[in-house]
Amino acid sequence: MKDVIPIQTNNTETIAVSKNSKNIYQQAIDTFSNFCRARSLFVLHYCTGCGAIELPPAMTSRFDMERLGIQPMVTPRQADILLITGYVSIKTLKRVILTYEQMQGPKYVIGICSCTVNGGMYWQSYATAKVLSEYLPVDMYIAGCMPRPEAVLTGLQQLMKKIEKGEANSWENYFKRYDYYLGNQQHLFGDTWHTPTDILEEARHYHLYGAESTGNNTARLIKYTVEHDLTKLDAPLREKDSMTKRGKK
Amino acid sequence: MVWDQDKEATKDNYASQTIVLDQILHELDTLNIEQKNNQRFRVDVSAEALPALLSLLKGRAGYTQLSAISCVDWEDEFELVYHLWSYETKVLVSAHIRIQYTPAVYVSVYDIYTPAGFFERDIYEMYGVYFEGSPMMEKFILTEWHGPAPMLKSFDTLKYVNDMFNWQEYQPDWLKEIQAKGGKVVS
Amino acid sequence: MSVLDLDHVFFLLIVNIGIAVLWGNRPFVGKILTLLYILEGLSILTSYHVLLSGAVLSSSLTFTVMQQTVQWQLGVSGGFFALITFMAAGLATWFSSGVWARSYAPIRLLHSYMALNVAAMLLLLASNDFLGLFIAWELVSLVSFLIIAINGGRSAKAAYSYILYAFLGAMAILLALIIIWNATNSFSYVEVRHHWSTMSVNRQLIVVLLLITGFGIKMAILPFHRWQAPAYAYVPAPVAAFLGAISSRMGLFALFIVLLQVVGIDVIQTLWLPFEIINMQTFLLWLAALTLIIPTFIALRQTDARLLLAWHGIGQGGFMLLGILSANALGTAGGIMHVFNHASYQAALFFAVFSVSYRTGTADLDRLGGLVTRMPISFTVMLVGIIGLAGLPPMNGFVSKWLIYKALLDEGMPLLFLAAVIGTLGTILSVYKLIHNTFLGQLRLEHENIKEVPWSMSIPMMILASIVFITGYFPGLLLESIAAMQSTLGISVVDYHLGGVNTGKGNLNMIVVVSTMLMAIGMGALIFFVLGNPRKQVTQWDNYAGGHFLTSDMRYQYSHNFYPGLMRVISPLYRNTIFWLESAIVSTVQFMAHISYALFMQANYLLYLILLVVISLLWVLAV
Amino acid sequence: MQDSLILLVVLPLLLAFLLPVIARYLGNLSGLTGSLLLLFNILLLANAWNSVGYSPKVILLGGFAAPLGIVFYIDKLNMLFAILTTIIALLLWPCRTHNTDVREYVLWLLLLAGCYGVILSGDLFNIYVFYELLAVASYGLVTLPATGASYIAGFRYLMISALGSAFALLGIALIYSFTGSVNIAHLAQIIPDHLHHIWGYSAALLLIIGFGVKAELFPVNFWVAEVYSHADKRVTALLAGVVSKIAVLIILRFIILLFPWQDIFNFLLLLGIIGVIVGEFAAFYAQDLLRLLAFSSIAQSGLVIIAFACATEAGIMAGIALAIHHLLLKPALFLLASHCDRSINDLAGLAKSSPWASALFVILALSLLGVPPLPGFWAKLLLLQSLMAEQYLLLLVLVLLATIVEAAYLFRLFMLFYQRQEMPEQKRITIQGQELYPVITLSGILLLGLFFLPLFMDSLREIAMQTSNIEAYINTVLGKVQHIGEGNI
Amino acid sequence: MSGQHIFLELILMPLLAFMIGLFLVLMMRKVRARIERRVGPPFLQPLWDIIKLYVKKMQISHGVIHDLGIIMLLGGYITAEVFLPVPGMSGFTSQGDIITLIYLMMVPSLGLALGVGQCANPNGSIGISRALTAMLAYDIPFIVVIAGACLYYGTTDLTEIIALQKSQQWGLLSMPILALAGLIAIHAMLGKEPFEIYVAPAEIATGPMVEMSGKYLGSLFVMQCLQIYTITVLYTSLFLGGGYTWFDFIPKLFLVALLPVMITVIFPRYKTDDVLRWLWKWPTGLALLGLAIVVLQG
Repeated sequence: MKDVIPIQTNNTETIAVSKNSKNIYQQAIDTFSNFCRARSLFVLHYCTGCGAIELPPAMTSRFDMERLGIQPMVTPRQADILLITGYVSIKTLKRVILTYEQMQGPKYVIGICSCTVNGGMYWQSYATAKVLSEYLPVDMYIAGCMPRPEAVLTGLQQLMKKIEKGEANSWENYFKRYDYYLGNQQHLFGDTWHTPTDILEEARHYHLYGAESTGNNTARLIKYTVEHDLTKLDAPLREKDSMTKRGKK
Repeated sequence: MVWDQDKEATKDNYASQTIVLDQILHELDTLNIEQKNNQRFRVDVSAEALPALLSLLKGRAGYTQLSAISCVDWEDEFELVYHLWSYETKVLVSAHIRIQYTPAVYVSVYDIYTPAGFFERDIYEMYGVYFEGSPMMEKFILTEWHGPAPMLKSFDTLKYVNDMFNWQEYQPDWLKEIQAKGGKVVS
Repeated sequence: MSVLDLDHVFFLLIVNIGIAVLWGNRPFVGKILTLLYILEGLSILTSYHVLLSGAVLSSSLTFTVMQQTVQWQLGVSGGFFALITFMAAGLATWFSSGVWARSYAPIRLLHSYMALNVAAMLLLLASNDFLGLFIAWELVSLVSFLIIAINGGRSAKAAYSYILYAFLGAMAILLALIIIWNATNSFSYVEVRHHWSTMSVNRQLIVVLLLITGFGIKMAILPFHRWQAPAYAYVPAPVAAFLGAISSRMGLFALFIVLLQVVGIDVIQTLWLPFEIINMQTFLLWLAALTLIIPTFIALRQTDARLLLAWHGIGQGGFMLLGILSANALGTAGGIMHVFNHASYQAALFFAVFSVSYRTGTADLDRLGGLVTRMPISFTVMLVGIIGLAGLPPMNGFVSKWLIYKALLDEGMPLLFLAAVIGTLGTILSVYKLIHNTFLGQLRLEHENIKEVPWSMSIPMMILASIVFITGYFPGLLLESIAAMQSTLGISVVDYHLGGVNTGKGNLNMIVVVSTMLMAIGMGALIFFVLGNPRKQVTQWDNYAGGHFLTSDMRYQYSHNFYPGLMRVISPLYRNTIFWLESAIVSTVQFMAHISYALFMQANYLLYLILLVVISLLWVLAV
Repeated sequence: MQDSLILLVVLPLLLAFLLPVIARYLGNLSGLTGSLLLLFNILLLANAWNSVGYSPKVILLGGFAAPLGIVFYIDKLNMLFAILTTIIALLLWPCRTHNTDVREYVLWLLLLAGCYGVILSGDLFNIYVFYELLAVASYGLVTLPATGASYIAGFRYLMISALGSAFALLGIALIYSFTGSVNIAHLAQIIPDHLHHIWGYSAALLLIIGFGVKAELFPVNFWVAEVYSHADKRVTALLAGVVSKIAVLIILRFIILLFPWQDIFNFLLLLGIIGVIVGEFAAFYAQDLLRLLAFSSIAQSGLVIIAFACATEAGIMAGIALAIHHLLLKPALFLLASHCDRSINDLAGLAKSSPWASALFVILALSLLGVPPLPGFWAKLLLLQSLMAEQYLLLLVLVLLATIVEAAYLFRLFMLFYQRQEMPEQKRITIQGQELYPVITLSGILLLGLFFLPLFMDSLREIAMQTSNIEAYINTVLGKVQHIGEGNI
Repeated sequence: MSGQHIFLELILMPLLAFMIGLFLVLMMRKVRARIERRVGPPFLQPLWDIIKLYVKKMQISHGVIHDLGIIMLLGGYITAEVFLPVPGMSGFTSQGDIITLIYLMMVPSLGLALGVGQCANPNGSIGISRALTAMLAYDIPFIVVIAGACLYYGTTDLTEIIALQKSQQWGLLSMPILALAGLIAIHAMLGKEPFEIYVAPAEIATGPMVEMSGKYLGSLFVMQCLQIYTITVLYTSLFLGGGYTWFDFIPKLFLVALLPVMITVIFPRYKTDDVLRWLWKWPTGLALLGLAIVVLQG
């Protein structure tokens, strides 16, 4: 078990929700739902890099994730955990962000392999994103240049403990501090970068609209959306080139 | 024994082929040939004569496959290496040419060898060498990259990475315990 | 209300025709005609209790020729069908009286032909002897030829092939009439039934076969079904709904009266086809079962919504015949009830399809999609319609299908039960393709600002949809008149109650079934909306596409060739043999015509004449 | 008073000869004299009708007794046909006001005289004489338009009917050589039992084929299509309507009175059904409207022949009904089609340019087809009933199939008439009002007949009964020898 | 049948169905795991999955018809539960017979089809077209089996069928071939492995469930439980003599559910046309043979 290096990311300090603000029934429901959330996790392993090969052995007879209540799922809609395994190139990061936004909260991101921690082996490559947590709120890092299945399972079990305690709500940060994330994304992909899911409107809908949700980055995006009238049905057609070739700084 | 007998067959037709190869190579005056071993030839040819050589090799000497085009950045000029392979003689001919650094432009051999289109595109993306006449001269891999050609020596990736990305502190709990006991990470 | 007899209805019909012909293209005339139709329907409804007790609405329209008194009077079965006709005609005219009329040039022709059609059909429903039946039958075929050919071009061709089939049928019926006349020298049903046994067995067989051919053509029974689909598909909306709902059921009414009342189902059971292969009833049942299956699976392949529905009309006609001929109280009740049910949801479906084509300009399933957000009313009507057509519980289609299935099982015909179920499954598959390709899936760019059809077109649709649901909820409303019909025809009567049917072996109470469904859906909604967290609606671009950014130039919709697996397995079965048969007959006729024309155009006719004379003289001398 | 009926034949002959003289004085109005004469004929027939009411009468020409003298036999059937002939002739009378040709009127009158003579005479040779008069008059009329086509048609008609007349004469000669008499009543006593051998058959065949030419019987009706499409439309109407029915009447007389043998009936049935089928199919293929109508009239007369061929009372009744229906209907159709002598496809959109004409055409064609409420249906119903009574199932089926083919080409016509697009300007056909009057009267008679249908049916049954009892015929002609002048009614 | 008694049964029957369904699904997953030499999910895993899905904070819907489809789905099966004969509770079994039940089981699939249609995802539409094709495939042998059974018992009312089986012998013993064909048809009806063409995760991203997230997916899991329960109860009441008491009823259900699972785990997935060809050849043949025997026995 030596090489299990679960690390605590720094920029995911959640704004601690004081426990006693809600009434007793609310608390009971929350604890029970966290209890269930911990026990049943659906994993979407987005095989971005080489770490994905560690997951099949985690699911089959030797390590058997199912006994922890974890099932592999095919589409982001049905998944709770997004496993980013291995280096994330800029092109793949766009798809990863789109997939992340298509997932339903409470959702968790686990960065397996050290490439997601600090760039790993490809640290000095111009094409890879070095720190995943700048673009997505990452719950758990499992370092190792391909951690063994035991490491993955331990990491998952630790995440389950966090969920049970109700602390694993870094997904809310994506809404609450959307400006920070958008800024980093625009830094990479250019100012007109956006995905079909309207994060701000969803933040308002789920009452996760914090102070930091909007800032100058989102302002630029909103101005762009209004200017190009993206609500119309044929917007994606007009945006066809801009989506893939975005990124002029 | 079958294997040897097969070897015998290739030996004598190898001989006849090399004769044809020699005749061709001697036809073009502005190139010098260097035989690496009995299956590798290195040919240095002038940039203008390359298409002629390629069509000759393809037409008469049975070099049906252009395996790859590689590019070397000598900072003052580019060197393009065309690796040609013949299935009969099993001999690899790599034709080396030198083209000027700026403007990094050369003629495409797409009409002789169609696979050249892919190799030329990669070189165009990675080194910025533009091949006229090739139908595939647009970004394919580095669609998100808008900076200079990344493989050039003039491009300093480390500097780009440092100012483009930032790093995160790597303070795992277990490392704290070891440091408490006096250990440290050997960098 | 005093008991209105048939003369009042005939008078109203004549007034109807008059108004339609004279002021057909005035804007308000559509509404007046609808009111008239509804008035006629009500007039029959008011005197309906008289009909239920077995009495008859008599009319003064009688004449005697060749010692035959031809008299027109409306029995309960005629009344039931008349109600359906007036419902279909009223709603069709209502549909065509509003904004739609301005978009359709020959509106005067449409109104007058519709009025003529209703009058002819009522004449047919009211006839109660063979001569009156035949006269009305010819009128109905002529008038429906007119209404089918209203759009010219494709529908004119379809109308021409229809009138040829209709004349084939008419001649078959006329031959049967003549044979009956020869045996019983009277045309009235009672006389014929009385003297029926005097005919020799194979003469009886010929008569029954001829009658089935004659009336079957109008009902599009299998060998004669090729004319109906294009005829009912390429006509304007109200005509398609009217024809689809009731026109081909006239053949069923005539067959129902002739086979069950005059010939009697027991006679049909005893009749054996030549060489004792199969008795007549089983032969007809299997013909009906094939008429159910083959058109339904042809409908499955159609890409034009109107053609799909028209082919389904043929299929469901087979289903009704299956019910009527099952010689079982439940079966006949199911068969007749299916006439009403099919009329209601077929008309609703045609209206829905045409309202889509009114707004988007096309009914081609490959060029539609995602209209549910823009045309919700048409969607709900089509949803109710397809549930009815597929025969699923809350709607009335299920009740009649249940009755027929139960009858087939009780009569011990499991293979027919299987054939019926295969037909229904085929229907479910093709109706889902219909609603999926038109309303569900990705909305097309050009349909972005499509609006719902105006009220004058959506109200009739909604009325029909509610009729489908209500008669599904309380089938007793229909079963009451069906039981009365069965008693007048002298066949075994179904014991019914408002909710459904109580047989000893497995009964159906639709009130319980549908209310449990509503309660269960309520519970489902409760679980779904209360327990789960509030939901958020997303646009059609926010969709899983394997990480690909959806752009609208590459259409992200699956609608063409909707059942590839099934089609690969069953496509060798589509050999359209009937099509080849039909074109073979046509070419023989043309060939013979050419020969006989050439015969007359002979140049040296005299030579042949003299030759003829010489030969005949030789023959005379030789003898 | 019935002796005055002889005037029916005499007056037209007299006027025919006087007409050239009258024409010099009256000029164009000479045509009117013809119509006046016809009016007088109608009056003559009208009062004769009720007098002959119950039992048939005989007129002895020149006072000679039956077997030798020439006899005119008057019964309901003959009177009916005579009246109808006069009515049709009156309606079709070519009363033009300008460029009249006196020869046309003369020929018309001769034709009429021939018709009356044939209908009324009870003597074999006498029938032949009037038949010849009829034939000659029709040759003249057919070739009147003086176009190349009408000459050819006329020539073909001449050749065939000449052949036919030769046959008829040979038949009469045969009979005369065997029986020594030409009076039908007298023959009716002798032939049925004595001549029931090969010679009798051949005589019968010869006579039927001979008189079949005008009756459009199958093998000898090759002239019909050409003549009807190229002759003047009024003449065609007369020929198709009246003359063919009179010829069929003669054949009816023969098979009832002279040759009541089953073989002859079968022969006639065969020819009739072939005529029907070939007529219908040819009409289906016909390219222009007039030929189409010609072939359909072949088919219709085939039907009449079939009806008469099953020589029961019901058969005769059906035959008469069909004959009357066709007699009234076909002239109307021919008049309507008088302007449409070009190919069918050019008629597309006729309804737009002449709506009334095409509407009338459709109604009359539907009645021809036998669509129920119209009179055609009742006639066909009678035919089918009579065929069924004789158990001729195959014939029944063939007749019905022929009707389907008939429906095919008629509805093809209707679709062409009511097509959406207008007829091109220069080929526009508009049928003016005044030509429509005869058509309107004819269709009026037909449609009014509907309302008196029961009455009409009963009177038809009486006529059929009267024609079918042979004894009445024989003893009226032979039994009470009664001279002209005594006039004991 | 007093009013409250009925109301109690209306609530109790679906609840019971759901619970038994949960354990049936658990049994399936446990057996699958054991055969794959894995530990298998904890005891109440299906329940946790459903609750987790229901309490997910973000619920994505594609429109009213998407929700209506899911509600119709739940409603359809809850109605079917009330008409199923269960020991001790009669519910409305007397008001509707086996044909009504077959059609009630089609309503949820239509509801699901509508919901998925509204999601506007071609993976879903392909899944639904395959599901309907599979329905056409397995319904033919199933209908022949039902026709044979009803013909043999002479009635289509389930309670009477159970009473008959109690007095005489089980359907399984009197019509073995029909029972076997029925079992294969049920296996296909459950949509498990060899016939799982419409939830083909590798090809069409779980077909109809591609856009189902949160409580929509939870409702689909609930439907799966109810579906397994309904089908197994239908089979037991037709061939295994229904339940005399709960103690012998539930083992029968588990036995009936167990056999298909055994086969499921071993088999890969058929292509769509192979499903059609196979189901129309072997189970239909068997069923027709059984039907012939029943008819000949008279």
